[in-house]
Amino acid sequence: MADIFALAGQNLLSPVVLFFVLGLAAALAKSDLAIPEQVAKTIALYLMFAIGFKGGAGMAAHGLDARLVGALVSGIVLSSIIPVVAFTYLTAISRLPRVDVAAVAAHYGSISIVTFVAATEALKTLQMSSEGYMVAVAASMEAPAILVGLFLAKKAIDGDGPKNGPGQGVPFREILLNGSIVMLIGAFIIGWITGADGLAKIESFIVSPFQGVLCLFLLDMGIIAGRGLRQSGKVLTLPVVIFAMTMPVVGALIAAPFGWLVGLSAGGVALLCTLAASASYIAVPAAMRVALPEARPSIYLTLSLGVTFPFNLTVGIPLYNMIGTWVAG
Amino acid sequence: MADIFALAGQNLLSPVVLFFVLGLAAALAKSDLAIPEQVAKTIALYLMFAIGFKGGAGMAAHGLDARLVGALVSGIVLSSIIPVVAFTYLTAISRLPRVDVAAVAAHYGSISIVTFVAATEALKTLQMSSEGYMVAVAASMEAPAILVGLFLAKKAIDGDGPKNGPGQGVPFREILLNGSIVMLIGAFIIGWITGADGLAKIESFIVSPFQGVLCLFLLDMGIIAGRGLRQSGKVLTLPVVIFAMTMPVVGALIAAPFGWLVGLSAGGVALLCTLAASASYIAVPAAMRVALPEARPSIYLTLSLGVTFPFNLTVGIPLYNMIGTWVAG
Amino acid sequence: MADIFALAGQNLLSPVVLFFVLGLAAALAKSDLAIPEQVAKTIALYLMFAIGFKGGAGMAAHGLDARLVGALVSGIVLSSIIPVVAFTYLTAISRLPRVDVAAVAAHYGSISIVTFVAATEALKTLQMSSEGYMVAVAASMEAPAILVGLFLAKKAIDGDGPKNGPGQGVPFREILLNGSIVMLIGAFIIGWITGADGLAKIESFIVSPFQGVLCLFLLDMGIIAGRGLRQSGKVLTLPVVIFAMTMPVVGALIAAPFGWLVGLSAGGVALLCTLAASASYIAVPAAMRVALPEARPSIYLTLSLGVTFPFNLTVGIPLYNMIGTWVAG
Amino acid sequence: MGCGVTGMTQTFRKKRLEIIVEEPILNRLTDALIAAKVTGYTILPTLGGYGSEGQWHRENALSRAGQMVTLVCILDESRVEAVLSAAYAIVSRQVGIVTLSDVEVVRPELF
Amino acid sequence: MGCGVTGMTQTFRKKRLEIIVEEPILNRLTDALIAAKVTGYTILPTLGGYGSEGQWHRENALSRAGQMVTLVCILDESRVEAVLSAAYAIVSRQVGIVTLSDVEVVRPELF
Amino acid sequence: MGCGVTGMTQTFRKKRLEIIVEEPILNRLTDALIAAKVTGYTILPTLGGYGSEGQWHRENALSRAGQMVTLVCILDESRVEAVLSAAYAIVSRQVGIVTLSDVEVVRPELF
Ligand SMILES: Nc1ncnc2c1ncn2[C@@H]1O[C@H](COP(=O)(O)O)[C@@H](O)[C@H]1O
Ligand SMILES: Nc1ncnc2c1ncn2[C@@H]1O[C@H](COP(=O)(O)O)[C@@H](O)[C@H]1O
Ligand SMILES: Nc1ncnc2c1ncn2[C@@H]1O[C@H](COP(=O)(O)O)[C@@H](O)[C@H]1O
Ligand code: NA
Ligand code: NA
Ligand code: NA
Repeated sequence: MADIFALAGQNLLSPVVLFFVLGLAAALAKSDLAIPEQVAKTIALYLMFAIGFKGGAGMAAHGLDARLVGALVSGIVLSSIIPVVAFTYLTAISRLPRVDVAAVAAHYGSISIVTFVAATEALKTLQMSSEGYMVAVAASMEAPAILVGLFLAKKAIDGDGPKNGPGQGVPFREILLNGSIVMLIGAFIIGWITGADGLAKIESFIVSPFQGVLCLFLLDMGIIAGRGLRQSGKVLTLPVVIFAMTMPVVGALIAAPFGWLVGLSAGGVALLCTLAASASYIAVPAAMRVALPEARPSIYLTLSLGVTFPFNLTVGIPLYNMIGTWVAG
Repeated sequence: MADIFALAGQNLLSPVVLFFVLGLAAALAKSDLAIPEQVAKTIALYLMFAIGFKGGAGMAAHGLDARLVGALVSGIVLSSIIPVVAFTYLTAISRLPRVDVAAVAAHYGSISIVTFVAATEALKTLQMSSEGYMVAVAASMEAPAILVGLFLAKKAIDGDGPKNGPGQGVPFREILLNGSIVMLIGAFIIGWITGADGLAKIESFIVSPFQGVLCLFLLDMGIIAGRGLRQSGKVLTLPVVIFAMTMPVVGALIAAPFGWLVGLSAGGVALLCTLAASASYIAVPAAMRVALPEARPSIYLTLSLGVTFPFNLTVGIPLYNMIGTWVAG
Repeated sequence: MADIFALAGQNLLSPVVLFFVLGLAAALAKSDLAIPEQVAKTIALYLMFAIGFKGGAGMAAHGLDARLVGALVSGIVLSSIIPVVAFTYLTAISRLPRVDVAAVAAHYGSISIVTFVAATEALKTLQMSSEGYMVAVAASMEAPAILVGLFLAKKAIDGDGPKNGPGQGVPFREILLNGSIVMLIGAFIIGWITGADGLAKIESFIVSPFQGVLCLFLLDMGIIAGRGLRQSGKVLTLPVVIFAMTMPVVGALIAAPFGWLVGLSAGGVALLCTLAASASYIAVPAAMRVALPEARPSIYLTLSLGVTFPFNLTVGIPLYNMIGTWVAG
Repeated sequence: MGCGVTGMTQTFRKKRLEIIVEEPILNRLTDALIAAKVTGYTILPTLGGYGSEGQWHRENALSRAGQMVTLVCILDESRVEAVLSAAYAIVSRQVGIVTLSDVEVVRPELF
Repeated sequence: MGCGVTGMTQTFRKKRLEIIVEEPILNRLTDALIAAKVTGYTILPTLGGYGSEGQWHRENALSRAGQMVTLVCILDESRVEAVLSAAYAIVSRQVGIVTLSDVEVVRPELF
Repeated sequence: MGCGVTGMTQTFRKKRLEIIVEEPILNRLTDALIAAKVTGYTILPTLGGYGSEGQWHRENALSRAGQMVTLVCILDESRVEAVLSAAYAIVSRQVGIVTLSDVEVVRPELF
C-alpha cells in the first residue's frame, strides 16, 4: 500500500502530470491558454508516430514473439467484454437513460492512446520494459467496443426506421481507418521493417524530445478536460463519479488474468491493464455522433476525459504497474 | 564605447538577429513568406514554456533568494512609473492626441517577453548568469502599466457615459490570466517543483532546439514588423521615432538603480533593464482594443514592434548588458 | 545494373520512403489521416530553413568556389531548355491540348525542392559530399521554366485580348519572392555569414531532428499524391505515364554534361541531375492558376506529384547518384 | 427562375442554402447533396458557437465530435425541394441549422 | 413571422444577423447576445480584410488585437430589435460591420 | 437606397457580394475591388468543396493552387454595377462563384 502511494506520489510530481494539472487549473480559472487546434492534432499524430515506431523497432530487436497472437486476441476479447460489464454496472448504480449508458460503455471498452503513452513513459522511469507489440494490441481494442456499445443501444431505441436506428450507418471504414490508428500501425510496421537502423536515423526526432512534447499535449488535454468540466460538470452526480473512478480498476482487474495467461512481461501486463482501464475520448465520440446521436456527449466526454483520464494519469497508472509486477514480476 | 560596438556587432551577426532582418526584408519586399498563425502562436507558447521552466529549475538549483521579493516589487514599481515618464516625454515632443499618447505609455511600461528571451540568450553567449526568478519579475510587469495607461487616458475622453469610458470594462481577468502569462508562470512553478530531474527529462525539447525555434519566431516577428511598417510607416514622424529609440534607454536607466538596490547579479540587472526598456506588442494591444478603442493600433504597434523592438534586439540588449556589468559587475 | 538495384532497394527501405508509401496507402484506402495544413506549410518552411542554412554554412567552411557561377548559369540554362524538350516530347507521344502540354513542360523545367532534400539525405547515407551552393542553384531553376512554359502556351491561345492572354499578368514578383525561395536563399545567406558558429547554435534544431521531420513531410506528400491519384487517376493514359517516368531520366541526362563541364563533385552532379529530373508541384501550379488558368491542374499535378515524384524518390535518386559517380567519381 | 438587371449586368435569381452541421456527419451530408444533384458546394470552418447545449470552441475539442462546419450551396429553385429533403434526412437526428435565402448570380448555367 | 412553401416542405421566415467584429471584444458581444436571449450563434474565422484602416491579414497579427471574426445568428423577427441594440451597444466604439438579411428555415421552433 | 424600420432602429438596404475564388488570384481580385472603390471587404477561409472538377479539401493541397477563399463585401447599390464587372473581369477565366443578395445595415455611411 505504501508502495502505491510512493509510486503515485512520484508520478504526481512528474512534469507530464503537472502540466496536465496546469491545463486543468488554467481552464477552470477561465484563462484563454490553449494549444491551437492544428498543432494539437499534429502533436497527437506525433505521439502515434513515436510510440508506433518505437514499438515496431522493439519488435525488430526482440524477434517475433509467439505471444503476439494471444495478446491481440486478449485485446479484442477485452474490448468486447468490458462494455457489457460497464453497461451492467452503470445501469445498476445510476438512472441515466439506456442510450447514454450504452454510449458510455462503448467508451470504456475502447482505449485512450494517450493514457497508454503516459503508462509507457512511467514504465521507462521505473526501468521496466514491455513488449513492443502492445502498440498493436492497443489498436485492436479501439473498434470492438463501439460495435458492442451500439448493439447494447439498439434495444434502447425502438420505432426508428431501419435507416436511422443505432448501429445503422455506423462508419466502419472511418473507425478502422481513422488517422490515429493508421499512423500508429503504419509507424509500427515501418519501425519493424527498418529496425535499429531506422530508429537511429530518426531518434532525435521521436525519442529525445518525446517527454517535452508529451508535456505540451497533456497541458492541452488538461485545458480541454477543465473546460469540459466547467461546461458539463453538472452531469457529475455521485453515482456516475463513482463509476468513472472505479470502472478503470474493474477493467484492469479483468485484464490482469488475460495478461498472465498470455504470459506477458510485468510491463506488458501493466500496459494491458492500462488499456482495459482507459476510456476513449477521440475515436469513440466521433463514431457515436454518427451512429448514436441521441447519446449526450456531455455525459460520455465528461466521464472519460474529465474523470477517468485524470484518475488513470495520477492514481491508475502506478496501480496498474503494481498489478503488472504482482502478476508477472 | 568600442566595447558597445563590438558587442553590438557580434549581436548583430547572430542567427537570431539575422533571421529577424530576413523577415523584415521579406515583408518590405512584399514576399508572401509567413509562419502560419497557429504555428506562430504555438512557438510563442513554447518560448514561455522553455524560459519559464528553465527559470524555475534555476530557482530550484540555487535556493530561494531573499532578493526575489525586492525584484518583484521593483518590477511592479517600474511598470507603474515608466508609463508616466513615457506619457510626459511623448506629450512634450509630439502632437499626438492624448489618448494615443496614453496607449503608447501603457505599452512602454509593460514588457516584451521575446525581448527578454533574446536578452537571456545574449547573456548565455557572454557566459553571464542571471537569477531564475527574473521570469516571475517579467510576469509581474505586464499588468500595472495597463492600469496606469488607462488612468492617464481617462481625462482625455470626457462626456462618455460611465459604461463606455476608458478603464471601464477593462478585462482584468483576461489580462492577468492571458495564455502567455499562465504558461510562463505555470512552467516556472513546474520547473521549480521538479528541479534538475524534471529539466533532465525535457531538456532535449526545451534547451537544445531553443535557439533554432527562436530564429523561426524572430523571422515571423520581422515579417510582422515589416508589414506593419509598410502599412503604417507614415505615422513615423521624426519626434515619435526619436521617442521610440530613446525611451528604451530612459527605461533602462530608470531600472538600473533598482537592480543595484535589490542587489541583483550583473545578468539580473541587465535583464531588469531589458524589461524596463522593452515595449509590449501582444498583451497590451489586445487590452487596449477593449478598454481604449479610440487609441490607434497603427501608432502604438508601429512604435513598439516596428521601432523599439528592433532597436532593443540590435543595439539595446548589448547596451543593457554593459549597464548590468557596470552596476553589478 | 546490380548496383542500381541494390541502391534502390536500400533507398526503398529507408523510413523516409516508407512514410511516403504509408501516406499513399492511407489516402488510397480513404483514411482521414492528414497533416493539418498550417503544420504542413511550416514543415515545408523548416526544410528550406535547414537545407538553406546547412548549404550556406558549407559554403563558409569550404570558401567561395569559382565553379559557383558556372553552376548557377547551368541551372538557369537547364531550366530554360528542359521545358522545350518536355514540350516536344509530350506533344509527340500524347494528344493533350497544347496549353496543357505547355503547363506540364513548365513543371518539368522547374524543380521540386523536396526531391532535392531527399537526394541530399541519400548522399549523406552514402557518405558522398556535395557543394553547399547547390541550394542556390536549386533556387535559380524555379522561375525560368515558368517563363518558357508560358511562351510555349502563347501560341496555343489566340483571340484573347492582350489583358487576358497567357503570360500577361504573370506574377513575376510573386514567383521570385515566394516564401519558400526567400526562406531558402535567406537561410543560405545567414548560414554563410554565421558559418560554423551559427550552425553550432542551431544544430539541434536543423540537423538532428531533420530526418524525422522529413518523414512526417513525406507522409503528407504521400497522402496528397494518393488523394490526387484517386481523384484524377483517370488522366493517366499510357502515353502520359510513360512521359512522367522517362522525362526525369531525360532531364538528368541533359544535366549530367553540364555538371561535368562545370567540374562539380560526384555529389554535386547527382544533385544537379536530381534538380533537372524533378518536377515542381508547389510554385509552378500556383503561377499557372494565375497566368494560364486554361491548363488543367488535374493533369500537371497528377504527373508531377503522382508519378514523377514517387519515381524520383524511389528509383530516380539512386540512379542520379550513380550518374554522378560515373561522371565525376 | 427569376431574373433582374443590376445596371447593365443581367442577374438571375438562385437560392443559397446554408447548413451548419457537425463534422462527423459532414461526409454523409455531402454524399446526400451530390446524390441530390447539386452542382457544387463550399465548406467553411467554424470557430465556435452557442446553442441549446451551451457554448463550444474549436480548441476545446480533441476529436472531430465537437466540431461544426458551415456548408454553403448555391442552387436553382427547381432543386431546392429535393436538396432540402435530402439534407433534412441527414441532419434531423443530429445538430444542424439549415437556412435558405435568395441570391442573384451572373452565370445561371453554373447552378 | 412570415412563412412560405418551397415545393412540399414548409419554410418559415427568420432573420440572419451577421456581425464582423474584432476578436478582443468577441466575449463581450456574445455575452450581450446571450443576455438578449438569442437561441444560438456560430462564429467563423476570418483570414483578412480591408477597411478604413487599409488591408490586414491574419498572419500579420501577433496578438488577438488585429484579428476579426464573423458571427452568424439566426433569430426570430421578434428578437431583432433587442438583439440589434444589444449588439450595437458593444460594437459602436469598436470596428464592427453589422448586417441583417431574410432567410427561411424548416424548423421554426429552434429560433 | 431602400430603407426599413425594424422596431425602433432604422435600417438601410445595401447589397452583400459573396465571391468564392481561388487563392492564387485573390490579390488580383482585391486590387480590382479597391480600384472599384469598395469601402471594405472581409475574407473567410474555406475548408473544401465540390464543383465541376469533383471534391477538394484544403489539406490535400501543398500549394496555394488548390485553395479557395470566400470574400464578403457589403456595398451600396450604386456601386454594384462597377464592382460586379470589375470582379467578373477577374474571375471569368478562373474558378469563381459570384452571388449578390440584399442586406440591411444600421450605419449606411460606412458603405
Ligand atoms: N440560432 C442560431 N444561429 C446560428 N447558429 C446556431 C443557432 N443555434 C444553434 N447554432 C449552432 O448550432 C450549434 C448546435 O446548436 P444546438 O442544436 O442548439 O445545440 C451551436 O453550437 C451553434 O454553433
Ligand atoms: N464594406 C465591407 N464589407 C465587408 N467587410 C468590411 C467592410 N468594411 C469593413 N469591413 C471589415 O471590417 C474591418 C474594419 O473595417 P473599418 O472599420 O472600415 O476599418 C475590415 O478590415 C474588414 O474586415
Ligand atoms: N453551386 C455551388 N455552391 C457553392 N459553391 C460552389 C458551387 N459550385 C462550385 N462551388 C465552389 O467552387 C469550386 C469550383 O467549382 P467549379 O468551378 O464547378 O469547379 C468548388 O470546389 C466549390 O468550392
Ligand atoms: Na478500456
Ligand atoms: Na517596459
Ligand atoms: Na526539373
